Amino acid sequence: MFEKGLTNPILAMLFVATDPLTLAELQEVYPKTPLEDLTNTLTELVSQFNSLQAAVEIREIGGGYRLTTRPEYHEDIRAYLQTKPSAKLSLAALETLAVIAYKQPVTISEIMDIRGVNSGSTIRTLLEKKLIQTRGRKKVVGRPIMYGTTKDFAIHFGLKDLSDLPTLEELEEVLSPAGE
Amino acid sequence: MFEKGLTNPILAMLFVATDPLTLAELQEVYPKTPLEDLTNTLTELVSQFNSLQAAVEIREIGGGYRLTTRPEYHEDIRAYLQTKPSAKLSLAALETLAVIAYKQPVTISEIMDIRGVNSGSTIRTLLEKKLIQTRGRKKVVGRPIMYGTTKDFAIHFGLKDLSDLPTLEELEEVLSPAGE
Amino acid sequence: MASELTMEAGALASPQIQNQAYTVRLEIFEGPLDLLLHLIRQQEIDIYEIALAEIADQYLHYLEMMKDLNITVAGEFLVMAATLIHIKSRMLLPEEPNSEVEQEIEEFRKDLVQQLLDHEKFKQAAQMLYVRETVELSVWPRGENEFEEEERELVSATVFDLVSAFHQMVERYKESIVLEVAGESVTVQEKLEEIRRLLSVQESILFSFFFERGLSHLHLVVTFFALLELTRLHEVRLIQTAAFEDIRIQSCLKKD
Repeated sequence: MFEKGLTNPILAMLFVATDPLTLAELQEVYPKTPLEDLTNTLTELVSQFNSLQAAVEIREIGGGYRLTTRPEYHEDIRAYLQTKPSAKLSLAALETLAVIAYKQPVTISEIMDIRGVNSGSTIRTLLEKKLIQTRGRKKVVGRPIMYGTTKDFAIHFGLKDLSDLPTLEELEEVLSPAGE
Repeated sequence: MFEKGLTNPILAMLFVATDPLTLAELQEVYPKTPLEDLTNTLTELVSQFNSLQAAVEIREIGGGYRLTTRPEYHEDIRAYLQTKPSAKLSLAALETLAVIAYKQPVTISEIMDIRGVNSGSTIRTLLEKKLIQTRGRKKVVGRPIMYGTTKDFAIHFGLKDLSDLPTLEELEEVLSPAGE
Repeated sequence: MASELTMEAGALASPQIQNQAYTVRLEIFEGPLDLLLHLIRQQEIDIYEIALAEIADQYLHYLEMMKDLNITVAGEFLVMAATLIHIKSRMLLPEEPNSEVEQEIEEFRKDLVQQLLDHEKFKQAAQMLYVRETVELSVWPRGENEFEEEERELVSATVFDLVSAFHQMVERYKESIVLEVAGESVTVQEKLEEIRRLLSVQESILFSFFFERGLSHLHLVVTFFALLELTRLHEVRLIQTAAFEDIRIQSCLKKD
């Protein structure tokens, strides 16, 4: 039902667009097609597509057209997005974790020495995600807390145990940009 | 036509998902619905949606389901997004990847035996692109790191899962007698 | 799929005369096995039927050719060459049925045939992946939406990311010591104003911009705190689309 003329190509563009798709943009992609034809195709596409009563609809918004889910499915979408494991780490978290993994047990100030930035809030995040744990106190002035990685850390990165962690030397040939 | 039961909610999730949507995720979102019902709904949705012959289709890929545009619209999309053709993998990368895909988990020196050349920098590229990952260590002298493919590998090459790869014997039949 | 290189050269086998210079087409081989396979295909013989002495000669001749052209021959090619020369020298010894020498040659032959067969299989697999990739690159997933925007600034991490992050930090740490300059002072407030000024004339700044200017360690730390403060005030957003990519500092204040 969408195979007539530019209907499907425009639908494809709506699908990949990050901002509302405007007629001006369409005219740029198809400079030889009269604007009127583009307008008609678009209007027809909107009415055809929306008559499907699918979870997704084309809406006119911000001077253009956009594919969005219909509001009634927000709860399902939210539930789905919550199932996505929080496997994602910010770069700061990753760096802090790397220092802890390789230098454990290690104190916050030692981490800061290596990273060059304060890592306090990152430490909290990593503790919350149970990727690191406290590992006693260092026997120096102030007796600062030391941190190390957890079993969850090994699971998260698919390591059987810490000895599975590649050493820097080992990955040298992979990491150094020398090439073949 | 999508308003029956969970059809539209699942379509909404497919639309917002960045990774292929899996049955396990659906089961998490709807813990009370029998898995069989979810499977049936999903199968029906795929067949209904794809029968529309729209520019967008649902494909089984990387162990789940994903909405993507159909290949025939990529020129229109590229013109709209004004993107250049994406960089393809080098021949060295493809060969290394082929060895890893079929022999995984496999060590760098095993890869080198088959390819006849050092693959260190190629391994790095593949790791960066998240097409391969480390897979523990081999229980031989030196405990070398082993590598295997990732879910992104399946997605990049449009495979449902690893079993979707043709066997090496199958490839031989298709490719070897006639040549190019 | 094999990439080919056309080059001008002084003199060579099967050259075509063209404006008094010889044009030679040389395929680029990934490694010794690739070259051997090519030589076998040229003769249109079955891999099982290869004549070791002949193939060794051709292989060595090809390496000579590369040397003449001043093409650097990778170590792997030389290792194979040495092996082939060794086998050839063994073959020149007087024949003695079932001798150790004969067994050694037969063993080598069997190994080489197996290696070549394996190699060819994986080349076919690579070809198959190439075709699949070409198809896949013409389908598009959906563009980013509001739900994903927050996620996009994060990266999902693997062991490799972890090691690389550490590696980069170590490198950074080494360099930062050199950058230290004594007796200078800069405040977070000053840096904050500087970043605001920059963002009033351009939409975004790359994080690396501050590094490229060769600022001291102190400046970098202060810059970092200024950025954190601006982020907290919702004046800027820090965007990193993938691990190890440069961080883009984007103004959140609408200018129009």
